[in-house]
Amino acid sequence: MKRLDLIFSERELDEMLKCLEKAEVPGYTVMKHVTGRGPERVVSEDMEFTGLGANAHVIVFCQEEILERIKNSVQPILNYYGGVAYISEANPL
Amino acid sequence: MKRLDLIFSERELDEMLKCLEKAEVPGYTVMKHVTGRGPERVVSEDMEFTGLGANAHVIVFCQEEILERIKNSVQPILNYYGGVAYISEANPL
Amino acid sequence: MKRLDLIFSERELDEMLKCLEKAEVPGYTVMKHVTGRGPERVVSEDMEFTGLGANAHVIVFCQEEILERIKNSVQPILNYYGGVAYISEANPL
Amino acid sequence: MNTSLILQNVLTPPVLFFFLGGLAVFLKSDLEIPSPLPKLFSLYLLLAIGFKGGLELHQSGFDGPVIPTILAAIIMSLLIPLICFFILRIKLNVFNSAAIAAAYGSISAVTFITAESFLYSQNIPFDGFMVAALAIMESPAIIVGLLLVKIAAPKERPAERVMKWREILHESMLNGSVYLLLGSLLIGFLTGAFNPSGVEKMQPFTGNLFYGVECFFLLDMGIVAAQRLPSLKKAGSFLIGFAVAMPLFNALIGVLVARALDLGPGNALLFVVLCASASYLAVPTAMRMTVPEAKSSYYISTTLGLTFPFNIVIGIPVYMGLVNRLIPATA
Amino acid sequence: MNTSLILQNVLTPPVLFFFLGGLAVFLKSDLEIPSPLPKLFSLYLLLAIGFKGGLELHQSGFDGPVIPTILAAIIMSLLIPLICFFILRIKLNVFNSAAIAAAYGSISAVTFITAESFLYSQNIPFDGFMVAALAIMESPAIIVGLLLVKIAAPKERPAERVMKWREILHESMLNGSVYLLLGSLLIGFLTGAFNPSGVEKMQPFTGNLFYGVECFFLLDMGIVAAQRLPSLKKAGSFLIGFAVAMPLFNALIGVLVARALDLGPGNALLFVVLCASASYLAVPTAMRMTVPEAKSSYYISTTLGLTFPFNIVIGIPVYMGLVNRLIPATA
Amino acid sequence: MNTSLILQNVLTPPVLFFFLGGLAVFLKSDLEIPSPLPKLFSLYLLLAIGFKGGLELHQSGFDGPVIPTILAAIIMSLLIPLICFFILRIKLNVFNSAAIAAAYGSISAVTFITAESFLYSQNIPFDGFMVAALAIMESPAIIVGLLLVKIAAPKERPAERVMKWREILHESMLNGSVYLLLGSLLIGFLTGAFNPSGVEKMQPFTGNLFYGVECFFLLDMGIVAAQRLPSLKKAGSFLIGFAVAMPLFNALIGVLVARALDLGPGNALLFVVLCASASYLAVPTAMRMTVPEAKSSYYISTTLGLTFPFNIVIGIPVYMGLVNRLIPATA
Ligand SMILES: Nc1ncnc2c1ncn2[C@@H]1O[C@H](COP(=O)(O)O)[C@@H](O)[C@H]1O
Ligand SMILES: Nc1ncnc2c1ncn2[C@@H]1O[C@H](COP(=O)(O)O)[C@@H](O)[C@H]1O
Ligand SMILES: Nc1ncnc2c1ncn2[C@@H]1O[C@H](COP(=O)(O)O)[C@@H](O)[C@H]1O
Ligand code: NA
Ligand code: NA
Ligand code: NA
Repeated sequence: MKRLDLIFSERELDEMLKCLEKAEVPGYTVMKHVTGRGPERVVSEDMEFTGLGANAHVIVFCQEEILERIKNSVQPILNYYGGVAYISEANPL
Repeated sequence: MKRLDLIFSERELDEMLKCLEKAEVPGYTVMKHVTGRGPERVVSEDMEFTGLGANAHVIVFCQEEILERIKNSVQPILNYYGGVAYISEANPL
Repeated sequence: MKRLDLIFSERELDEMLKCLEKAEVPGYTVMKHVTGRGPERVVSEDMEFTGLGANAHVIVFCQEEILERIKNSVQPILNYYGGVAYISEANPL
Repeated sequence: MNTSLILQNVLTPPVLFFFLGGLAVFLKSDLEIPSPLPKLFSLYLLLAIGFKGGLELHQSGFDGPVIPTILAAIIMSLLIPLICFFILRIKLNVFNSAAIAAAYGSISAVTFITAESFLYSQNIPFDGFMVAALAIMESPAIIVGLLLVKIAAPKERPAERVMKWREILHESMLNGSVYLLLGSLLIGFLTGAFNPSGVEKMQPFTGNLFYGVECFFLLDMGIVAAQRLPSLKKAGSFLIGFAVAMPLFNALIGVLVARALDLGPGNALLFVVLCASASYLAVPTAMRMTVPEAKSSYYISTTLGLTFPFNIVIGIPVYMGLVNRLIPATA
Repeated sequence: MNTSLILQNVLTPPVLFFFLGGLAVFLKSDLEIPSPLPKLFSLYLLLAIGFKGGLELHQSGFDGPVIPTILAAIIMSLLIPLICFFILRIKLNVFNSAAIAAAYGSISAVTFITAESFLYSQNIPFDGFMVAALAIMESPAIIVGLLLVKIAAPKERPAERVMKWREILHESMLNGSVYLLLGSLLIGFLTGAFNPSGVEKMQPFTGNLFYGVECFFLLDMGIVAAQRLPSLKKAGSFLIGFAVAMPLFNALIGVLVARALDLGPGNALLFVVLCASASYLAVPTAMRMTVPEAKSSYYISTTLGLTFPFNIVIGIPVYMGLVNRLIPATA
Repeated sequence: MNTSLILQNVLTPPVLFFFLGGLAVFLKSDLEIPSPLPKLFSLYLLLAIGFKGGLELHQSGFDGPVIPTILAAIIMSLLIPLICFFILRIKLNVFNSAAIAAAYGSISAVTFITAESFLYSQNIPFDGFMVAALAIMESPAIIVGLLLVKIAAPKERPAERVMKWREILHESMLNGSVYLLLGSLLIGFLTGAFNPSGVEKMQPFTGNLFYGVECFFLLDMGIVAAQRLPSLKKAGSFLIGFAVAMPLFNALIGVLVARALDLGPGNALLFVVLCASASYLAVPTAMRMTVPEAKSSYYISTTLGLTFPFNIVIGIPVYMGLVNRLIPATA
């Protein structure tokens, strides 16, 4: 099985989760209030109160074939708003 | 070495950590206030105040042989209360 | 590509990020308010208010060659203050 | 008459802020009160209700209607879950039925507070000892719920999950919100008895601030309740009907008991609200731990998504109408 | 005379706490107000400003200068972004220009509050209805900003990103902070009209506590503003100049409009502050969602890193001096 | 007599809430005050103590006992760590000894507040300038602790870790809680001097609310302290003994100095409490950064797990008894 790590701005979280649901992932895990730096932006904790929010880190454990579907819908969001997506191997305990 | 990711309800955290300690893990890392969706439940941030809590995400880096011990004690908890556990490869920097 | 997971006390976060920047990582993600147990210390949430803080979990996705540079600067900090660093495989979605 | 009472209730700040929160969800505003701020308000409200209740319990003493009312409250919180359980069993399994039954036998502190605010705005007096009834109704309902599971579903559970008395008592008495409420009640009582200067110094915090924090919390509760509605729809029409009809039925029993107890209209309304309200703090937490077989979305979406808003907005003035009709105002 | 006003402004608790926060960053103290505590203060301040404003709007009614002032405020929040846009286009692309322009057309509630505190300490009266102007100036500027993007940059955007009216209105009216402010204003108004006892019971929370929370929040704002300074330096001297000169220019237009409206010195100062201040809550959030092409560090570091401190510390007393000179005190 | 004082102290809301928190841990209740809410209370208390202290310092001026008391406080916070260090070296290494010594030389603001509340409830007057002593005792103890490491352990540290004066001063003066306390003290002083209307408007926040927030925070401190007890057991009987005997010893020195300073009983108690209490905010943070070789569980479990509860519950009334015996009430 695969593990997908998505990191992007919290403000796109709802849209992103809809993509995941459409791709019929078996489940997902969300960590909010995440900060970081990417090629374009620095996201820092002290700005959260403005509503700009922080990043979200979403983890999905799923079969490889689902990844294809996710890729098609998630990639445009990441390209437009920024954020990263990485895949690694993972197996159930 | 191996990396184990456990995701389950915060309310089982103490029980889970006891299992890990019994299996003599060298250490663990806990992220609370995690939300998500599994096959059965949606866990959302706005319900945290009720005391139902959110999920916890626990990471353990350990030798493969420890995983066997963890499996035996952790699996029943996950089966009964829900939650997921995945293993991947990881090596010290 | 590689994924690096760094876990250490929040109080060393600035120093650590400076090391990463020096090593010219393409980006990083920070999760604060993380707790855990290592060989030496238990870090628990209820002590955060004292200013001792919790742990930080930093994730870096980068090319292997950058890891070498990170290692040299990060290792001494981890040795002195505690904390762990693990590498695994990861590929862009 | 009732519609005028409903309007008077709706036009108070707490209910208006509740609407503002709910509306935010329907309009898809990104208004959000991030965790753990709602917990702060919730802890504050429990601490303040308990403390004030303890003070007033000290002032009123245990004479007159105090002991009978509290006893009646305990009986109601044992009885209501049983009734609910048998109704729910028509459609649901033992686990779900027991969990929801326990929630409806227990109480909602915020509904209680809102009823108090309503009485204030109507200039109807009531007694502080009613908070003792509030504090004491949480645990028995949990115990009944867990006993129902223990008795009715022993074979459906794996051996290691057989419920122990110790666990039942622990979950029912030491649940965070029950514990804080009871503890603050006791501290209020002791402070009233031994440290009058402390009473005065607590007043700006537990007294003056209360109404505003209540409004703020109800803003959040509006958001939370509205977000539960979709899963309520999934739960089906049986549970939707239950979540409205049951409070009304419980209120009716409540008002008859209040009449038998000879309570004044203010205390009677509070008693009725205790019967009619359902718990979304102590009971769900306890059930999640001890009856994980029950679907949490069932007991959360009914209590929080429908019964709570119903009571806050329509229930309280309707129950007041009921009290006015059935209880002579001279009591 | 202005230096004495500046000194009097600087020696009030809100401004002193703002300095304390900024200094903490420069001295590298580890003082920190962790998230989501600043959000708590920010939500509280919006709720309380709105509620108080609604109350006072109910008291004052819609006679006299109320409607003209609000209309003038709307016009200013449509006009200022246009002026800003054309100035910014000298150096910046459409997206960045539109986003920054929208921020300067909109308002900063905390700057407004600080101006109110300043008026209090100077014993200069002002009217509650100015809060309505505050609440109403947020949305138009956002709409203008988004329209500018829609008109000026249609070809630079991928097809699926063409902006729809629905989206523009949603972002401008239902943004969390705009929504809470407007909603609380309405609730304050309704409470004033229908529930006088509720007014009194809200006072300790929305009234008495206000000044202290303002100070606490400004402590955090000092930290946040100082942390934005490095990225302001990166943004270059054009934006640095803009962040100081634009508020002064907008204040000048504002004072002339206030004079035309025949506002008293208190209301005039508040009107000027609305024109001169720039938004760092509603607008950046809306822009982040709808114009992700704009660099957020640009509109954040200018509004929060420079214009906000400038207004809080020097702007308010300078504008007061301007008002005193241009508006006869008998108005 | 002392037992009656202890009882009177125990039956005040702050101490009762502290017990409630501790008991929650022993009974395994799931009551929890999630992070960062305790930080909110802690920041609030520091800000409010500082502000009020600054105000009263402005009123009292620097005449009479003010300067001598502050000087004596500084001397105590230099002396006590030295005594502690030599006692601790019997069993512990240089790093642990220095870190614990610094903690006991420094102060606990919440213990100080609880002592003030105790004096209030006993109707014993005291002066606001004691807060200045409180604020000023944090840094010297940290400096002594770091100097002890610098002097006593230069060879045990890697070359790049040799401590620099700059670092020592930074950690001792710019630590978040020290900085906020000193800063608020200064702001209080300036506000008292230049902005009397600001004083009045801060009062509901920094004054009236204080006692309630103190109680809420002590509820959390009860939980935190009780959770430290297991690691205290691991730390061994030497440290357990130290955590009770040292405060008593320091109190004894303190009362003699207070007598020499001719302080009244109220001020004397506060002075003694400053000597007897140990820091769990500023010092642990500073030590974690600069002396990571010291085991944090040692300095945390002693100060927070034992010395703090001991002082809050038993210490304060015992010290009061001591003061009453050794200092003539006419002072
Ligand atoms: N190489 C990376 N490793 C880890 N996290 C990253 C990396 N690049 C970007 N991120 C995360 O993705 C977020 C969005 O990046 P951006 O593409 O700059 O909008 C950043 O704030 C980081 O949290
Ligand atoms: N496939 C998955 N990928 C990532 N997280 C998951 C997945 N399935 C479940 N989870 C997490 O595990 C939690 C508990 O799942 P459940 O088994 O539904 O109780 C969920 O709330 C998610 O956070
Ligand atoms: N084997 C491990 N697996 C996961 N996390 C660990 C492990 N060892 C240490 N940690 C994390 O690293 C932090 C610092 O460890 P320490 O080396 O004890 O200072 C701990 O608090 C844990 O969060
Ligand atoms: Na009930
Ligand atoms: Na403006
Ligand atoms: Na001391």
